[in-house]
Order: sequence, then structure tokens, then C-alpha cells
Amino acid sequence: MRNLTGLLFAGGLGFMLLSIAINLDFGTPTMLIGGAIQSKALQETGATNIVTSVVLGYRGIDTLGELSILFAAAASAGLILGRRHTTAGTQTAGGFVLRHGGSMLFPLLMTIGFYIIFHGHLSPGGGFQGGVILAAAFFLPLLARPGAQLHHGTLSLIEGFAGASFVLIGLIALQQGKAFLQPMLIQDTLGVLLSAGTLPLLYLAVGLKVGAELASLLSHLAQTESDV
Amino acid sequence: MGELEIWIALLLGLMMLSAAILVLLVKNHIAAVAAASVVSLGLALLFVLMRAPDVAMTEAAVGAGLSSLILALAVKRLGLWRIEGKITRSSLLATNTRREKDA
Amino acid sequence: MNEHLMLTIALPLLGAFLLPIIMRSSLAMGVWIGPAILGYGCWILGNLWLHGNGQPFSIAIGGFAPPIGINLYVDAMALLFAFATQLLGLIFWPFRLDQDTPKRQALMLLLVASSTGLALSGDLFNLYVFYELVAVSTFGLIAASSSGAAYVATIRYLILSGIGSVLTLFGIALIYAQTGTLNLAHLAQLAPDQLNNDLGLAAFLAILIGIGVKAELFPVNTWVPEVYATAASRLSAFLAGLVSKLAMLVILRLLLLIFHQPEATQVILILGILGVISGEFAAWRAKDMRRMLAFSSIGQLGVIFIAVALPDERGVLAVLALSLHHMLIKSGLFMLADHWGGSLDRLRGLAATSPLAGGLFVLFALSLVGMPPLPGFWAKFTLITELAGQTDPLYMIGLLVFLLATVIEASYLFRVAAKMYQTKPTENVRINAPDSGGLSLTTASLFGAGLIAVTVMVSPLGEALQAVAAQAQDVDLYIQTVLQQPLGERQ
Amino acid sequence: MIPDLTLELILYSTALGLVSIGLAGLVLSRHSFRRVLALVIAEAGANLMLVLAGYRWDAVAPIVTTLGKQPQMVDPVPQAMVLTAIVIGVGIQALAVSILIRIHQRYHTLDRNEMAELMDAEIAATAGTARDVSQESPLGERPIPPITGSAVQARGGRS
Repeated sequence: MRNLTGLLFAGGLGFMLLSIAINLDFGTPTMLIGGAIQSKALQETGATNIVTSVVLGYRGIDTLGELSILFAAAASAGLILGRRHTTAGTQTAGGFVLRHGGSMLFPLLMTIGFYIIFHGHLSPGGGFQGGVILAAAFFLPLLARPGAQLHHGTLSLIEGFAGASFVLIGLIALQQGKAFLQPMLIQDTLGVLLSAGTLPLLYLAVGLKVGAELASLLSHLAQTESDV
Repeated sequence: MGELEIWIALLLGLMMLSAAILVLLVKNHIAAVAAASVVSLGLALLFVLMRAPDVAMTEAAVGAGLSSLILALAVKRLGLWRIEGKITRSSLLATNTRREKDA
Repeated sequence: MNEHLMLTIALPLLGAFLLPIIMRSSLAMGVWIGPAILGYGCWILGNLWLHGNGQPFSIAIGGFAPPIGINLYVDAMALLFAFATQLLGLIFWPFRLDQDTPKRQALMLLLVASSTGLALSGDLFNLYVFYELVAVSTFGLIAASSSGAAYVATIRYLILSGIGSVLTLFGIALIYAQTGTLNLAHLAQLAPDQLNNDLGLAAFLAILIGIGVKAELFPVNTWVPEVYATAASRLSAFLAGLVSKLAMLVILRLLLLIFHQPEATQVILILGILGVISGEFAAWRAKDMRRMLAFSSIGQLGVIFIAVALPDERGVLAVLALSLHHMLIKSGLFMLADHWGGSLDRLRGLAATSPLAGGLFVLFALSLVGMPPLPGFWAKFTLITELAGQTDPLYMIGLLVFLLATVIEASYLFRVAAKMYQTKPTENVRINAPDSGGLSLTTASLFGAGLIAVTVMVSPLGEALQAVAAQAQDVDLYIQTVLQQPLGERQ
Repeated sequence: MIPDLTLELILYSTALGLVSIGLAGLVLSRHSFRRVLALVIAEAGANLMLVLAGYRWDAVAPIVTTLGKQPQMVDPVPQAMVLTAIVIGVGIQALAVSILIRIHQRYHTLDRNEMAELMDAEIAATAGTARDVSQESPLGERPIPPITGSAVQARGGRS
């Protein structure tokens, strides 16, 4: 009975939306907001990557909310899993290639991660993507040497201060009589690393925060005792 | 918009849909996680096609990479790599409903 | 001064990020940070309420003018609920000290910040982000009670909530594909032309089901009894009292501003009626206090949904009155449940041992049922007169169901009260009070005192609420305030 | 009436298919881990739908490459929203997985009906309304299952 209802629900929803979609003209959106942003973004935020100017400028509060969600998820996972901390001693250590490959990849991944973060306002990429790569860089040694511990104190320090600096950058703008999270521009030439004022700083905060949250999430998952 | 793009999109779309169905049907949980990451990877490729390089990068890093890693760790921690009675039952259920839907 | 309103969202977020670090170095300092931030938030909002000119205003975040950037829309209704959020966050602050305190308090700050955002935000996707933040911090706080049942309740809630967020996202995508904007004021301007069709209706239904998860809407409310029974009582009180109302507020705003189809209100009316029936009957059968309160909460939210479906200004007034009344009563009742705990059978003869708690229960029950001098009567009376004035037969069904629900409500509430005032004390009379017993009774008395204060001042408060409702209902005012353009430009 | 096979139609059907399959899996699956996977699929569909809402077939990626006259670009706003949605999704997923790990440790099952029964038993036991305690009120619709070993063990493990 329950299955049938569920099936009817999902099928009915699909059918309803498919029949409605005939009226929608995808491929030629109206772009009311998008068009306006496109024509103004470069002057207002100084970022050549317009998605970045939307993420950190026009919709900066969404990004702040998203960082908070990630923080809430990591804190909750820590609450749930972090009680009894045992390193997974039962796992076998990785082989020669994994161990040495891991330690060789670490600086490489860090470089790539920071490169992506700092060039987020110029080319595709930015805090989220770079942050994931940073998290991978920190998590790799954990895979190679199961006994290794991620330093949770440092991680929580990074995530706390990175998140706080995002809010603080916003509050500084408020302090100067502008609006919360208003980007502060350094007028400069287009396409240069520092052309976008506070945007790269914000993206650095995002990157560090995402990296630290994800690394701590992963290490929580990897290090809880398995009961099987 | 070239003819080629349409064929690529069609192929990717079909691949993603069949992988999505596999996620629900396949008995082995590792395989289900793998199928889910195929969906994410296909999605990342579609985003490239739709001229959303930022989103494609994020989907590839987060959806296909990180989320698969999380799910794989979970499979390991939950001990789901063994096929148990319960799992088989749930897959059977899913199979039946799929058949009903197709009919 | 107006710009400082942003601090009520920004400061709790800042505090949440820094709390784990500060608590590691100095616990004594850390425990005061959260209450201090919330107290400051109350002060800002209270100041705005007292010294503002009563006109709504809009704050552009990031300094980008509203249809392009995100804005906060602050009218009396938003201000009222934002203030209630910060105040209730302060009242239900998780004081308990153990090794999880930093994380629990950080999550609570996030919950308050996002709830405030939910009350104030004027952008559809931004509402979604705040809504998800409410969800995730709630999951963490429920699971923090760390019983097996709490984990199961959380995962079931999480999955239901996940269905809701997928549907909401889909609805937002449909709206964006059709109109190309997400700003509520801009949408309100475009809606008569572009969203008054099947597509708008589909988007509305998707968003309604999505946000309805938190508003305890009928088919997606299965999480309610499980979560309220397993979470800490103070959290249950916050969720039942406040968060459900904020989700309701979002639905009300969307309905008032954007979706004017008659089908939309009909769907809400029907789901509301079903919610009333299912909730009240389940509450009648419940055997422990918390589940009874959870089910009756579903029923009362159903009543509020019926009020949301009413078309004009008096309908908004009824929604506001019922919501605020329910907020007061349910918070108090959950605190009493925390004080007593457990099965209804244990309550036998309790009034003799703790007359204050018994008296408070009777007071809350009387107001909930709608006894004349108490504010519950006025809230219900507004709804009844408004329902009776409608011509559509569906509203008549709503009225009948509502009256029936009141009878059922009275029957189960007074069954409990009678049990409490039975003279024969059985051998297993035992106040199952945990360590926070005294505190929760004090909190409950606070709400009781609030209720009596409202009873005394019911007519000035009613007039104030009427003004709030009139302002919330004024779509032109909303558009004009946010988009800063003369009234005549709208067709 | 069969509409022409355009790129938009293919993408829209894919998005809709993913959402429908995901929702069906969420509603129908009994194994909780499978439901989390279904949530991942449904979210992927919703994200695709959102990007599609800003897609133009005649436009370039939203990155300024030349000064002066800009070519037509795809809408950047939905892309920014999808970035947000993807990261939110992975956070929720990680949270779900960590809860599942704890449930598995307590109850040794992830079947949704068994989980719900154990939970009901535990709630009833905590509140003191197990079947043999009260005979006065009418029984609920759901029969209260006997408290099994794992539930008792779980209660014993509470702090």
C-alpha cells in the first residue's frame, strides 16, 4: 500500500512536471537578474569570473550560510562520532608506493589547492574546489598510514578563524559605513591577482574553512571504531 | 549548438539514468556507491557541456570525489560489503516496484 | 541604526564559529558569549520596535540594490518573529555543561541565526539556504541527546527533510526558469503575468511540500512525534514553538506576495483540515505527555494552515494570533512535560504534590481550548468569525472540523487534568524530574505569567496585531519598499 | 506530438528522471543507506535542473576574457546557487552517514521498519508506557513490540 502510494506520488510528480515543461522555453532564459549582473559585475566587484562575483558579492550571504551549514554538519558529525576516539589500529598500513606517493603528493596538492583558491576570481575555480583539494591533501596521509592522527585541535582552530574572518570582513565594511559584506575594491588593472579587492581574501577564508571542515569530517568517519 | 553536443548529452543522460536505476537495484552496496559516483561524474561532464566550468569543477571534486569517498568509508564502517539477507530483500522490493513502474 | 539589524544574524554566526576555540581556552568566558550575543540581538530588535517609525524598510546586503543583490525585508511581522526567535533562543539556551557544550551551544547559535534569517530574508534562494541551516543544526541538536532512538528519529527526519529540500530546489529552479529573478518583491511584481499558471502552481506545490516539512504540514509530518519525544525538551519547545511558525511565516509570505491562484489556497486548506483531524485523533490516543503534545501540535499547526488559506487581512490576523498564542502555550507545556516526564498514568494525583505545575497545566489547557477571558479564545474567535463569513463550502468543512477538533482537544486535555486532580494517590506517584526540574518549572511559570499578561492587555495587543497584519498583507507596500519605485508603476 | 530532440529537452528529461528515480528510491527503499544514496541522486537531478534554468544555447561561459563588447554569456546566478547547493548536499550526506554508523552500532540494523520499531520501543520504555504498564488508555494503532535485547542494551548505554 505504502509502496503504491509512493510510486503514484513519484510518477505523478514526474508526469505533472514533464507536461508543464512543454511551456517552458529552456535555452533562452529571460536573464533579468543575470543580464544586469553580467553588465555590471566587472565594475562593481573587479572579478573576471562572474560566478565568483555572484558567489562572494551579490549573493555573499548565501555563501556565509553555506559555510555555516558545513560547519554545522561537521560539528554535528563530531558530536555524534567523536565520543570514543580510537584509531583504527586493525587496518593494515599502506604499501611502499602508497606511503611515499602520499608524502610526495602532499606539497603538490597544497600548491594546486591554493592556486585554485587564489585564482578563483580570474578563472574557473575558487574556494570550494580548492578547499576540497586541500582536504584531500590532509586526508591522504591518513589513508597511507592508518595510525596517523589528524590534529583536530589545529583543524578546529583553522575552521573557526577562517569562518570568523569571513564574517569579520563583512563587519569591517559595516563599520566603515557600507553594507554588510560589501566588497571593498582596490582599483587596479583587470586580470591581476589582487584586482578584486576583498574577494580573494573571502575566497581564501572559504577555501580554508571548507578544507578544514571536510578534513575533520573525513577523519571522523575514517577513525571511528568499526563494530564489524 | 552542434549536432555532436546533442548526441553527447543524450549518451550521458542515458548513462546517468541507467546508473541511477542501478543505484537502487544492485545488491552490492559498493557497486551502488560506484553507480552513484558515475551519476555525479556524468553530471560534471554535462555541466561542462552547459558552459558552467565552475560548477563542473565543484561537482567533480565534491560530488564525484569527496562524496564517493564519504560513502565508501561509510560502506566500510557499516560492514555493508557483505551481502546480507536484509539487503537482498530490499533489492527485491526495489526490483518489483521497478517492474511495476515499467509496466 | 537600521543597518545594525544585520548584526542579529552575523553575530550569532561569528559566535558559533569562535565558540569552540574560546571554550577551549576559557570555559568561564565561553559560557557567557552565547547569551550575551542573543541578549544584544534582543536589544537591537526591541529598540527598532520601540523607536522605529513603524514603516517597513529593506536592507541591501553587500550594498547591491535589491532585485540584483539579496535584501532583508523588515516589517512589523518580520520584526516580531525575529524578536521572538532571539528571545526564545535565550530562554531555551542549552546551559548544560559537559564535554559537548561548545558544539551544542555553537549549533544553538547557528539555529537562532538561521531562524532569524528565515524571518527577515527577502530572497527565495536565501530563504532556502537559511532553511537548510535550520535543518542541519536541528539534526545535530537532536542527535546530541545520543540515545539510539534519537539517532533513528534524526535519520528519519533527515531523509524526509532531504525530500523536502530537493522539492524546494526544484520549485525554485522552475520559478527562476520562468521569471529570471529570485527577489520576493520582484517576483511579486512579475507574478500576476508570469506565475499565474500551471507552472506557478507546480512550483508552489513543490515549495509548499518542501517547507511544509518544518511547518508540520499534513503528509510530511511523520517526524514530529518521534523527534519531540526523543530530543531534549528545551529543544522540542523551541522547535514546536518557534521553528514551525517560521516555516509557516515563509509559506504565508509566499502566498501573499506571489502565488494568488485559488488552487493554492484550496490545497493548503485541505492539507490543513487533514492535519487537524490526524493530529487531534492521534493526540487523543497518545499515552505519554510528550507525544500527546507533539500530536496536538500537528493539530494546531493544521488550524493555522486553515487560517493561512483565508483570503484577506483578517485571515492574516488570525494566523498571527494563533501562531503567537501557540508559541506561548506549547513552549510552556513542553517545559511542564520536561518537569514531569513520561507517561500520562504517572501524573495521577500530581496536583497535590506540586500545585503550581498543576495550576499552570490547567491554565495552558484552558487557553488552548479557548476559554473566554484567555487569549486563546480571541485567537479562535477571530478564526471562527472569518471562516463563517466565507461562501466556499470547503471553508464550512474547515469550520466544522475546527469545532470538532476543539472538542477532542478539550477531552484529552481535561482527561489529563482530571487525572492530575484525582485524590487517590497511587503507589507509583513519582516526579520523574531530572536535574533541570526546577529550571523547567520556572521557565513554564514564565510562560504562564506571559499568558496572564497577554490576557490583561488583550485589547491593545489585538489592535497592534491588526496593524501588523494590515502591513504584512500590503503587497504594494512590500514592492515599493524593496524596489524603491513609485506605487503607480505596477500594473 | 513528439517534440524535437533538442539539447534542452534531453537535459530536462535527465534532470526530471534523476529527481523521480531519487524520490522513488527515497520512498520505496527499506535499507537506510540506500535511501541516502537515493537522496544523492535526487539532489543531482535538482542541481542539473537549476543550472538548466540559466542555460543559453548561444552563449559562452560567464568569464570575462576581453575588454569592451562582451559576448552573450550564460546566466551566472543559477551557477552560483548550484555551487552552494552542491556543498550543502555533501554536508548533509556526511551527517547522514555518521548517524547511520551510530545507529548500526546501537541497533545492528539499518532496515527502516526494524529501526522504527526499535525506536518506538525505546521511546515507550523511556516514557514508561510499555504495553503491560497501562491498560487504561486505548492501544495505539501500532502494536508496541517487545523490547528486544539490543534496545535494552541501547538504553543501558545511555549516558
